[in-house]
This record gives sequence, structure tokens and C-alpha cells, in this order.
Amino acid sequence: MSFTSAAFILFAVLTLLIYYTVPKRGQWIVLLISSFLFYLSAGGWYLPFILVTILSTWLCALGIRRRDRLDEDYLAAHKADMTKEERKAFKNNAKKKKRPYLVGGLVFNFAILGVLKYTGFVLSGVNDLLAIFGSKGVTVPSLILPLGISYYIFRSTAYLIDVYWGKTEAEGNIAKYALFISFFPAVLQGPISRHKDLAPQFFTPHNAEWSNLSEGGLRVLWGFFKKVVIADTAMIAVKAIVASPDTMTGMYVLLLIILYSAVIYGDFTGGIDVTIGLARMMGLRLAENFDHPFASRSTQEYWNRWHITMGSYFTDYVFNPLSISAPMKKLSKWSKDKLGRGVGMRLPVYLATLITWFLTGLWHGASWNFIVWGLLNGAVILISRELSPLYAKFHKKFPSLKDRAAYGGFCAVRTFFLMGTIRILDCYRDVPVTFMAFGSVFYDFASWGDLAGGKLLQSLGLELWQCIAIALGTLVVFLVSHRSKTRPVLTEISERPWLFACSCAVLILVILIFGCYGIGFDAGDFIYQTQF
Amino acid sequence: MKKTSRILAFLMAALFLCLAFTACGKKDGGADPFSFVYNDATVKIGDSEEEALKALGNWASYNLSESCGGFAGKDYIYYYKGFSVYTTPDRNGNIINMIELTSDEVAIPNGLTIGSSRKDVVKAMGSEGTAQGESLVYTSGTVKLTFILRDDSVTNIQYTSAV
Amino acid sequence: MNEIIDILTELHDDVDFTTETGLVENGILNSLDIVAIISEIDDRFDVQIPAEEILPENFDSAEALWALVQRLDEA
Amino acid sequence: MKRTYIIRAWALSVALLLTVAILICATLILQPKYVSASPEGSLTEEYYASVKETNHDVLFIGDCEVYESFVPAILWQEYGISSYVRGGAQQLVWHSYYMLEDALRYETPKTVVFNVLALKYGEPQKEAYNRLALDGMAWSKTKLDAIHASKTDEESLASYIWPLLRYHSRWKELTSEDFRYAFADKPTVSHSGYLMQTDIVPYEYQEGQKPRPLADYTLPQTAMDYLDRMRSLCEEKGIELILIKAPTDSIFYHWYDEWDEQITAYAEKHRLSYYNFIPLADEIGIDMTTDTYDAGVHLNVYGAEKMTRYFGKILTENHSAPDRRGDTALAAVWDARLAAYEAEKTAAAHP
Repeated sequence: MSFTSAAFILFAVLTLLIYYTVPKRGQWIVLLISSFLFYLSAGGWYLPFILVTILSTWLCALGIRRRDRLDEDYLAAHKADMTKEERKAFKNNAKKKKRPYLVGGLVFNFAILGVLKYTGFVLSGVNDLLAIFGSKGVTVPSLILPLGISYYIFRSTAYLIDVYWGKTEAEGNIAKYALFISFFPAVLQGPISRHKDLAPQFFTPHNAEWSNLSEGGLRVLWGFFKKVVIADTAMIAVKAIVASPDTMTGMYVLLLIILYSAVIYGDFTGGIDVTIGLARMMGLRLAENFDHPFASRSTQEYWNRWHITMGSYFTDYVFNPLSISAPMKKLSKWSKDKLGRGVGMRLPVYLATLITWFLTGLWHGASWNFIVWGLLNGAVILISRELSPLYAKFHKKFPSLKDRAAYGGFCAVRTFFLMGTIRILDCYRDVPVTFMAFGSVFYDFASWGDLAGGKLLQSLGLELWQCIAIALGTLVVFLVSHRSKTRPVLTEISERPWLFACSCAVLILVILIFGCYGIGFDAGDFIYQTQF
Repeated sequence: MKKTSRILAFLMAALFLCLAFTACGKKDGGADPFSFVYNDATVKIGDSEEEALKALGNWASYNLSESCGGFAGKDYIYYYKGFSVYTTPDRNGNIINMIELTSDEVAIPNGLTIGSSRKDVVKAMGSEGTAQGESLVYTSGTVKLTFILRDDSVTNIQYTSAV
Repeated sequence: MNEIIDILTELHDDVDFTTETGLVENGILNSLDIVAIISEIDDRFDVQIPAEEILPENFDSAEALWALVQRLDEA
Repeated sequence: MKRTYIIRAWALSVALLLTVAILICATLILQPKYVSASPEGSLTEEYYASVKETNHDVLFIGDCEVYESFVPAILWQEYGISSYVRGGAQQLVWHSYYMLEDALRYETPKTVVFNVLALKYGEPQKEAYNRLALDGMAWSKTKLDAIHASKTDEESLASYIWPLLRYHSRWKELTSEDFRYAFADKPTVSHSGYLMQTDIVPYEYQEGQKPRPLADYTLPQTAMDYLDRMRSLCEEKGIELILIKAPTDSIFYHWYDEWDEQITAYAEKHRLSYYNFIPLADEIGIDMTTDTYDAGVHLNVYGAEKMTRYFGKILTENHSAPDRRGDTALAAVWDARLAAYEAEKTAAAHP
């Protein structure tokens, strides 16, 4: 069931109706049932996988809870007779005892993800390697990839680690836990909400409140608008450019950078808007996943504002533990002695950064494109960090510049193009083609000739009204986003009944009449849903 | 946990970096029978009619038909010596939807022609394919290659779309 | 407490750490600094700050950091 | 507090009404009118006006080979047979079946004539032909079943219930016709289902042309199943089912001997009449230098009249189709239809 299908809309409306008519303490059960129906509709074979993940992480978390309680009781009883050192030793020992549950749960679930998502990639790599030695290689099996696996594995492992760290309470009721993992608006593409933020909300009663329904509903429409009017229409041109990397070069690649940014923004933030809006209509507040990312002035800032919940997952559960782990500390000491303080300080952090970005790339997809994409992001962040003293000097010389809006704009545009350029690795079929296409920007100036006359539209496969739809749509999104920095526009609108009703009407009309959906278009599913 | 995941991460990183150097070394297979080669021009099902005809040179004659229902565009069959090319309207002009070999003057890239035996076909194609009556059908990607056999001998070879 | 200030001043000598309460929030400390601080604290106090304690609120001021060290040392 | 509720209710209802009104207008404008472009799309709905006026003793169903080969006006003029052609562009067997089921909701003809060419297709070929066949069908359970039986994977039921979902992107194709007929009645494009073609484009043999051999000549099972359903439906209602193959046999729509054998056997097995007119073309008098409008793929009006006269005789002599010219009320309606037919034919011949 794609978010933009009539079936999904009907399904969501029915769920909402039932949700608000059943007795309040049964509301979470309604959500659980619809979540499983939603997941089942994607294919019955996916269900066992998500169930195994739910069951395994639930059991491991309970194991950790049991150990925690035993140790807490012991400590409470004997605290007075123990010295500080004894207490420390006891705590360390306690940690060791609960660690197997954590390690077991993580290894098991990441193994599932690894096997299902990366077997084909690794094996074809192995085959290429064997081919060098003239060996025939192994056949690459085609495994099923359960829908949303990258997201639900992340959500459940984050829960397990949080329980281990004592940041959230382990859930005793498996049905309640299953809802947290499979909650249907978020199961396919996040946001990756943390258990302690989201889970309690499911089990408090929710009344149908106007503010929730109106603001949530408006946000759903807004999401559809971004997805169907902007992203899907621009996707036609993106496909056209990507399909002929040999002929559509130079100017077209620049255009691709801009258009694909529009696609990925409309598609992903639009999808998240639908998710968050729908949850909001149920009275639930999910974690925000975007904070005006294209206004970022640096790559680091961009990654704090784009796909926030994924970024914080990698920071909290990969980068932080990795950079202060014992081997890293050793590495740091060793390099400080041998290579000097500057390198010694940097080496572990830089290594951890690159590993984190390598994994981030890998998580996005099993292909070299994504790995290179991840590593490039990491490299850009590290390089700009090394350059920061230079920037500081520059700003000391021109102190007035830093606060000027124009300079901020320049930084934002620079970051936009930098991120957009790296992002086209998503589009082309492999890494060399991407680099070749990008290279053509610097020598193929003839392609700019196509800008004049009707040739451009024809080669992009767009009609004039579609270009206007993309341009106007983008402008509206930009204005709304810009204004929302001070106060969310959607909130403001939904507080005024007439404005709200008119906005909904206009959005519905624009989506239905000018949207890119149905036959005649290669109506794509949300990219972030199909890919994961 | 830290230890295990760390080791895993390092191992994976090492493995992938090794593979990075091999990923480009794609091997060149033998003659691909799923595209049609004539006059040094390679033509595939789904190619644009305009470019394909330019590459294949002049046809001897052709038939055309308007599609029922008054949709824009026409179906064409171009007759060459030894083969025919069928085209049908698509979004940006006509595309090739069938190539039919009609005599043994023309062979497909792996050498099979009309008159080849069933054994020749199985050997050259590397497998039995799927049988359809007496005929043998092979599919690769979006292309379907059909060998029509009568009394153990190929009487016709057709490229069609597998979608 | 003074030792904490020392550690921090070694990293950034242009900041007044006795008053600043937005070290992470205002972007004064980056991940490099945080790792350095954690390793210094390990060396000087024999206190290991675990990954789960790397939170902005624990690193935003010298005072917060000192409180964290004391809490972890208390056990 | 109460005031807030009232304002909200007002705002929402006004916005809702406006939205619905605009969407209805957009739907009416954007959905294809099938008048100048693809008139075949009007064939399905034009039947309802005709059956309101008269019943039909003979009903033709099938693909373009029926609506370009049989002229009900001529059948009336020559034999007094009241007939209708429920054909459609690339009407597939399941379309034909539901077209028949739909017609039986209004009347029970004595004879149903089915053209067998479409039996070669076991699955939908193009989404557009589904729309041509089904857009104009009146809503009933039959239509729902027809949609389910025909729709391709990419199509949705919703887009049939609400055509805007399918046609919302037709902006570039809009013509003045779309606005003119958005709110007004459309002109009739056919003559009792016959779509007149007056051009003459002679057939020419092309060097090298030869029907391509097929790997498998078995007519698809799905198609034959629908033929079975059609036959049992006719048996149930006491209707005689006649199978025919129109006299055209172009290189694009070749009727293979192997197919003909299967149909002959089927007809024998179920005691149906089957007429293959391809070998009878000379006897009928069809001359492919004058009687085709597209180089031999379909008949033009001159060919169709010859075909109709020939088949009318068969219907009267072998299948006792009744001559209703004595029924004055019916004759008045049919004479008007015949006059309209003659008028269009003359207008086309002497522009």
C-alpha cells in the first residue's frame, strides 16, 4: 500500500474513525491491528521477519531488565557495608553480566539485516574478485527484503541499547512493544523515534481534538503536495537525464543536481510529513526528522538538520561508543607518542567518523554508489573541520561579513550544491558513470545551448505546465519553510478556521489536478520506502 | 557488544575496500545473442526506430497499419533481405518491438541461423531454455529470443519483448 | 572543578569556562574536543565516561561536567 | 466556545462544497470526449440511446472487425433486420462477454454474432483499450465485474469510478471539443455501432511480406474460457451464437490456419455456426483496391456494405432473422437511422 494510493488513504481514514470510537484503553490495540494489516498487505512473507526481530529484542530487553533488578536489589541491601571501590567493581561486574543479552540481540538482528540486504552485494563482489583468477564464482541468490527492514531493525536495536544503558524502561507486554516497532505510519521510512519518547504516548488516552486533527490533516496534505506535485514531477526529468549519461551532460548534470535535490526533498520530507501528520491526527507526536536542511551553512549542520533521527542514531550508537572505545583510546595514546599531539587527538575521531559514514552509506543501500556517497560525506565534514581555523582567520579580518544575510545565503547555496553533487551518486548506475557525468560539467559547455528553445523540455520529457508546477511548488515550499523558522506556518494556518479550510481545499485541488500520479506517469513510490 | 561490533565493522571495511579495486574488472562475455547485429550495427528490442533504421541501412519494402482506436502513431514492418523489423508507437516515437529472421542469409551473433538443428541451438545458447511446443524460448533481461523448430530444424528466429 | 577548567582551557584558551553554559549548544566544543576531554578525565580522575553519558546537558558547562564526574565517581 | 464550532463547521462546509464543485467541473472537462479523436470510445455508451428506442434481433460483438464490417442500416434496408454492433477498438474476449451481459440487462436478441479474431489475446494489450471499452458503460454489477476482469496491474478501480484520477494530466491534449461537450450532449459518432470510414487506400503486396510463424498456435485458455461463458450465457437465454471471422486478413492481424482449425472444431463440438469469410472474399465481391481505407487492414464503407448484404442473406436464410419492416413504429425509427446513414455517406463522397 503506497502512501499515495487511494487504498492507503481509505485505510488511514478507517483507522482514525475506529481509533476514536473504541474505548480509550483499546486505542493502542486498534493501532496494533491496523499496523499488522498494513504490513501484511505488503506481502505475507515479510511478516515472520519483523516478528522475529520483535520477539528477539523484546526477550533480550527483558533479560537485561531481570539482571538490572537483581543487581539493584542486591545493591540496595548491601550498599551500606560496601566500600566505594567495591561498589564500582560490583557495578562493572553487573554490566558484564547483562552484556550477553545486548550482544546477542544486536548480533542476531544485524545478522538478519546483513544477510538479507547485503548478501547479493557481497557475493557479486566476491565473484568479481574470483573472475580475476578465472574462477566461475558462486550464484547470487535472490533473497527477499522485508519492507522497512532497515528502519525497524534500527528502531528495535536502539531500544535494546537504551534499555541496556538504562535510558528507557523495558516493555513487559510484547503486544505493546510490537506496536512501537510496527506503528504503520512510521514502519516504512521512520522517523526512528526513541522508545522513551514515543512508546508512552501510545498508552495514554487520546480524545479527538480539533488542533490535532486540523494541524495533522494539513500536514498530511502538505506532504502529499510536496511528494506528488514537486518530487514525482521532477523525477520524470531526473529519470530522463540519468538514462542517458552519455548525451545529457554538462548543463544537464547541473540541472540534475538541482532537480534531484527537489525530488529527494519533496519525496522524503513529504513522506515524513504524511507520517508525522497522520500520527498527530491520532494525538501522537513523533520525532521531527527535518529542520530546514537546505538552509544549512555547512555539511555538519546539514547532517544535524536532514534525516535527524538517522543521524542521531549513528552518533549515539555508533560514533560515540566507537570514538571512546578502549582500542581507540590506545590508538590515540600510541599516535600521540609517535606522531605528535595533533595527530594523536585526531586519529581516533577521524577514523570513527569515516567508519560511521561508511556504515551510513551502506545502510542507505547495498551498492558502491552509497558507500562512496557516505565516505565523501565523511571526508567533506573532516576537510571542512580542518579548514575551520582558516575560516576563523578570514572572519577576524572581515568581522562584519559573518552576520550578513548575503554571506549566509552564499554558505547555504554552497552547501546545497556540495550535498547535491554528492547526492547524484544515488541516481547513476555506478560510481565511474557518476564521476564522468559530473566531470562533464567542467568541459561540456555546448549543452548550455539546449536551454534556448523547446529542446530542453523535450529532452527532459516534461511539459511546460509541469515545469511551472515544479517551479511554483518549490517557491511555495521555500516561502513556507522560510517563514516557519520563526513560527510554524502550518500551525498558524490551522488555528484560523477559514484560512485552514481554504488551504485544505487548494491543496486537495492542486494535488488532484496538477499532481503527478496514475497512468501516464511512472508514479514512483516514496524513494525512501522502496529503497529500504 | 562493543568488541564484537567493532571487529565486525573493521572486517567489513577491510573486505569492501578490497572489493573496491575489483568492482571495475567486469569481464567481457562472448557474443551476446540477445541483440541483433547486422552491417556492424547492433539493434535491440526497445531501441528507437529512427536510429536503428539509420544503422541497418535501406529496407526493401514496408507495411504500415494504423492502430485501432485512433491513437497517434502507426505500426510498421520493414522488410530487409533475410529479416524483418517490426516497430510500434511509444512515448517518443516508434520503437522496435520485434525482429524476425526470415532466411539463412542472416545469422544471430552466436552464429545460429534458420536451418540450425535443435542440438546447435542448445549448444550455442548453453541451455535448453523453455520449451513451447516444439520451439525453444530464451529470456535475458527484457528480451525474449524464440527459435521456432519444425522437424528438429530452426525455421524462424524472433526477438520480442519479454515484458 | 579547577582541574576541569584546566582541561577545557587547554583545548580553547579564548573561552571563559567559569561562566559559559552553552559549550555544546553554541558549538564551542566539537566531537574532537569531547573525545579529548573524556580521555583527559580518564587520565586525571580515573573516571570512565561511558558513551551513554555523551549528552549535551553533561558537557554544556564546566559545572555540569564536574557534576557528571562526581556522579560517576560516587557510583 | 460554541461560536468557534459554528465557524469551523461553516468554513469546512463551504470549502468542501467549493472543492467538490471544482473537481466535478475539472472531471467533466478533462475526461476524453471521444468525438473527433478516438471516436471508438463513444461506441459503448451510444448503445443505450438506441436500445431505448428499439429492440435488436441481432447483436454483433467483437473488435474493430465488427464495427468496420457490418452496417445495421443496410441490414434494415435490405432485409428488415433490426441489429446493433456492440464492437470496440481491440475489444478483447472478456470485454465482449461483458458487453453482451450488459446488453442482456436491456433486451434479449435472437442472435449474437461474435468475431473470433480477439481470441488470440489471452491478456490485456494496452490500458487505453480498457478505457475505450469501459468508460462509456453504464454503472451496474456487470461493469464492476468487467473492470475487474480487464484492468491491468497499473490501473485502479478508483480511476474508473472517478475518471479524474486517470485523466488529470490531459492538459496538453485539451481541445475546444473538451469544453464544448463538458456540459452539453455529445453528437452520435456511429450508426447503430457502425463507424463509417469513406477513404480508399488500396492494398498493395509488399516484397517479403509473410505472416511470421508462431511458437505456439494454441489459442489462450483465458480467451477460450470467456468464449465458453459467452456460449453458456446465450444457451441460458435461448440466444443463437454465431461465430464469424471478418474477410480482412492483413499481415498485422493475420488469421492463422491453425487458429481456424481450433475454432472450426469448437463450433462443431458445440453445434455452433462458424463462418470464416476470408476465403469467401471474392464471392462476397470485396475488391481490396477499392474496399479498404487502410491498405487492407479494415474495410471501408463500400466493403462493409458488400459484407453486410452477403451476411444479411445468411442471417435471413440460415438463421431465420425476422423481417420487421411491417412494424410501422419500428420502421419509422429505422428509416430515420437509414437516412442519417445515407446522409453521412453522401456528404463524405461529395464534400
